[in-house]
Amino acid sequence: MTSNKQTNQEYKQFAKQRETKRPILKNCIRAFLVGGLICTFGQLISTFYIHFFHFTEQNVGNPTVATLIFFTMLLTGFGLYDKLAQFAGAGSAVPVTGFGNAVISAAIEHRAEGFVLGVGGNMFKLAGSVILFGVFSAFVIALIKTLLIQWGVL
Amino acid sequence: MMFFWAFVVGGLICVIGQLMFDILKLTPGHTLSILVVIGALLDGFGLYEPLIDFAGAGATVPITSFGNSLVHGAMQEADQHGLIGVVTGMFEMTSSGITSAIIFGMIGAILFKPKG
Amino acid sequence: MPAFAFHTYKSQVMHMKQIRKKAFLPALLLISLSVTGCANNEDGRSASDNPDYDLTQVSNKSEISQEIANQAKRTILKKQEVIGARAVNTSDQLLVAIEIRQMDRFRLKKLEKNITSDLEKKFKDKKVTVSTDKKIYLELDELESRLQTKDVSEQKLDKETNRIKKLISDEA
Amino acid sequence: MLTGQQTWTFANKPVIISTGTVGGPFEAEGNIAEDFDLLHPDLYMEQDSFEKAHKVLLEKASQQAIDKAGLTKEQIQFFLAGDLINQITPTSFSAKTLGTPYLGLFGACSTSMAGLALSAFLVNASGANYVLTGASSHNAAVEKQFRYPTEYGGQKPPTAQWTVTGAGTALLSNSGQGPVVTSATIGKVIDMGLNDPFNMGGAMAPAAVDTIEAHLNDLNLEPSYYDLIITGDLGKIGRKISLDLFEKNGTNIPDENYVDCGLTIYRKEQHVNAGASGAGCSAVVTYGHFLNRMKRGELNRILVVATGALLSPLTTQQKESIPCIAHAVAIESGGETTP
Repeated sequence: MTSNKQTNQEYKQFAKQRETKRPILKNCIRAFLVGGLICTFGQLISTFYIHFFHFTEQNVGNPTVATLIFFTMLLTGFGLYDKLAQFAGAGSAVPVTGFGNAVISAAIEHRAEGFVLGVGGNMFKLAGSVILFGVFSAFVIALIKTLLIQWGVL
Repeated sequence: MMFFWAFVVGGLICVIGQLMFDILKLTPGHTLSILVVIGALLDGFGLYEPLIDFAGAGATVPITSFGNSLVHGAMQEADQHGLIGVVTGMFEMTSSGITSAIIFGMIGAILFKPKG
Repeated sequence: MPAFAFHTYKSQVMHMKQIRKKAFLPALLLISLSVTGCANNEDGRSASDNPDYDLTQVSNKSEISQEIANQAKRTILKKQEVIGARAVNTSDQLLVAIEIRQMDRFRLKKLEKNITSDLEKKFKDKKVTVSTDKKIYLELDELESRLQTKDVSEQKLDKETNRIKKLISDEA
Repeated sequence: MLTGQQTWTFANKPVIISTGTVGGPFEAEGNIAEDFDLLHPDLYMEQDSFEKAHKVLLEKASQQAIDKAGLTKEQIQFFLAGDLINQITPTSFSAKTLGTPYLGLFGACSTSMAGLALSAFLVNASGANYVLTGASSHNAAVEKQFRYPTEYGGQKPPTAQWTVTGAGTALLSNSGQGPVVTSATIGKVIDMGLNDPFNMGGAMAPAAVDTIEAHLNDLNLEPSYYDLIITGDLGKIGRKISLDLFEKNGTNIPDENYVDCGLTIYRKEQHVNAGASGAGCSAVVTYGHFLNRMKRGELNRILVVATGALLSPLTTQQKESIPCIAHAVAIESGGETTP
């Protein structure tokens, strides 16, 4: 077993040297540009809502996010978001549009298995972890902070 | 000016995500989950709100703001109702992202077929 | 339950307002491009010559003197972090919106607090409300403009002021 | 007849009397489009789900092979095929349509040669007169099962491979005209501990090397015996690694005689990262492109080594490494053979 593990390790090295490396710098520049543009577009939507509707900077986030996810639905539905993502990487995954794409793509994909078991059952198969870890970590952090405030530490 | 900083800050958060993809070889699921936790932590230390004031959508559009607003909602409710508010206030400020994803997910499933 | 019902009602009203506004959208979009971010003093409000900040003086055409508001704006703009100010006062209230220099926006909440307490000290007989929100800035700018050009009744001004104050407290 | 450790030689020379190859829209734009019998312009093949389209692919390919041989499906004794989808349902469902006695196979992307080896064995041992074998894959159905929803924006690294939409079938008989199957080597499962599902070529390379070397040893052949040694879907990275492994082991395989189906099927401008893969890949490229070249007399002896990565999303998520396998089948151009 030990010698087998050894050769496995050696092979891993051997294979790694021959792997096509990920173009990290290029990927980062693309992620920066596309991610930045999505956020700028979000800012544009926010500004629009502040000027023409009764939203303040405090609560304009809600309609902005909803609008962005609406556009995500169109891009995902017409099969463009995954192409954008191959180019942009994290640039299109990290903004809230990426969260929307995770939900919407799963919903569209599993339409073939029906609305209840397919769409309903699979909608959050990718985005669920984001909600789980968001909610649980927020719960722990808020709990600690509240206790510290109540005990007068903060 | 706000647009410029939204671009820069939003872009930089995405670069952090890209580095997690490429250097740490994490899946999108792992990367986004970690970013959400980071957002929640930053708000726990009171650091995320200033970033939003500075960069606007550059800080509210990336998924990190999801963690931030979860903590924010919980803390706001906790101020009024004590510990129980931590649970009841959690979704106070973030309902729109999840709600719209569900609604547009359903509409998308009705309107579109996967293109492959 | 009553709180919930109230909330639903409010959002319905908001919704109706949005629908009404939608008709004007194309036109408004064009105007917005020229308006966004600039101070429009076409209504005769005198502006300061200093290009570093944005200050307006509302002359006393209306029955309610805006001298307190003007004074407040001059005070605030002495702070180097502040690059713009709009203010309106009623007989018992002072409503101020400020624009903070981009690099100081990290300390936005703290500056807001400091300025509020400064103004509270200075204008003890008024109830002072300070906001750094862009929306409030726009609303106050519009209200100033109306005070400058038209005769706004005291009752109307109170109503408008309360409406804007409600916007500030509307968190989510 | 067993020769050496793991190789069968077929004295009665089973003949590949006809083949059927069907592809999708992406393959139609590819490098070897003219080698397909049928190309679908639509990924759905007029069905309402990708899995149903997957089934249609294999049905059509089977029908093509049977029609080209001038037979009816009742004359086929056995149908040996497989694919990548859970419980190989697309293959089983098309076996239902075909109505032929059926054995479902799973060897991931090595299924095509597993099927060909077994079919040749059956025919060689007079277990059947006509055996139909094949393998298929559908890009979107496989993506949906193994990776993310097709519309999900996940960036693929340059080591990833593109699953072929296609089905390839071969009809074997004890008599007739066509290339003959002379020997087959069944591979062992090799696991060198790689666990990146986006780098299958790297994981599969040692399995291909192991099977090719076993084949050459068992039959005591030099690599130059074959005009081409054709791997299934090692892709750019797997091909390079396997060549370097051969060199390290002292097996002399010339670069120009060592080709990969995954690097043959698409044009350079089609962005498929490291190359193509999928159960249908080695099937359509071998049964379409390479057998056509044999018929034109450009090739006389080929060794087809289909490689398979035996993973599932479940094993990957449970942090298991990727076990891999490769089966080699030697095909030689033959004249008329009579029983």
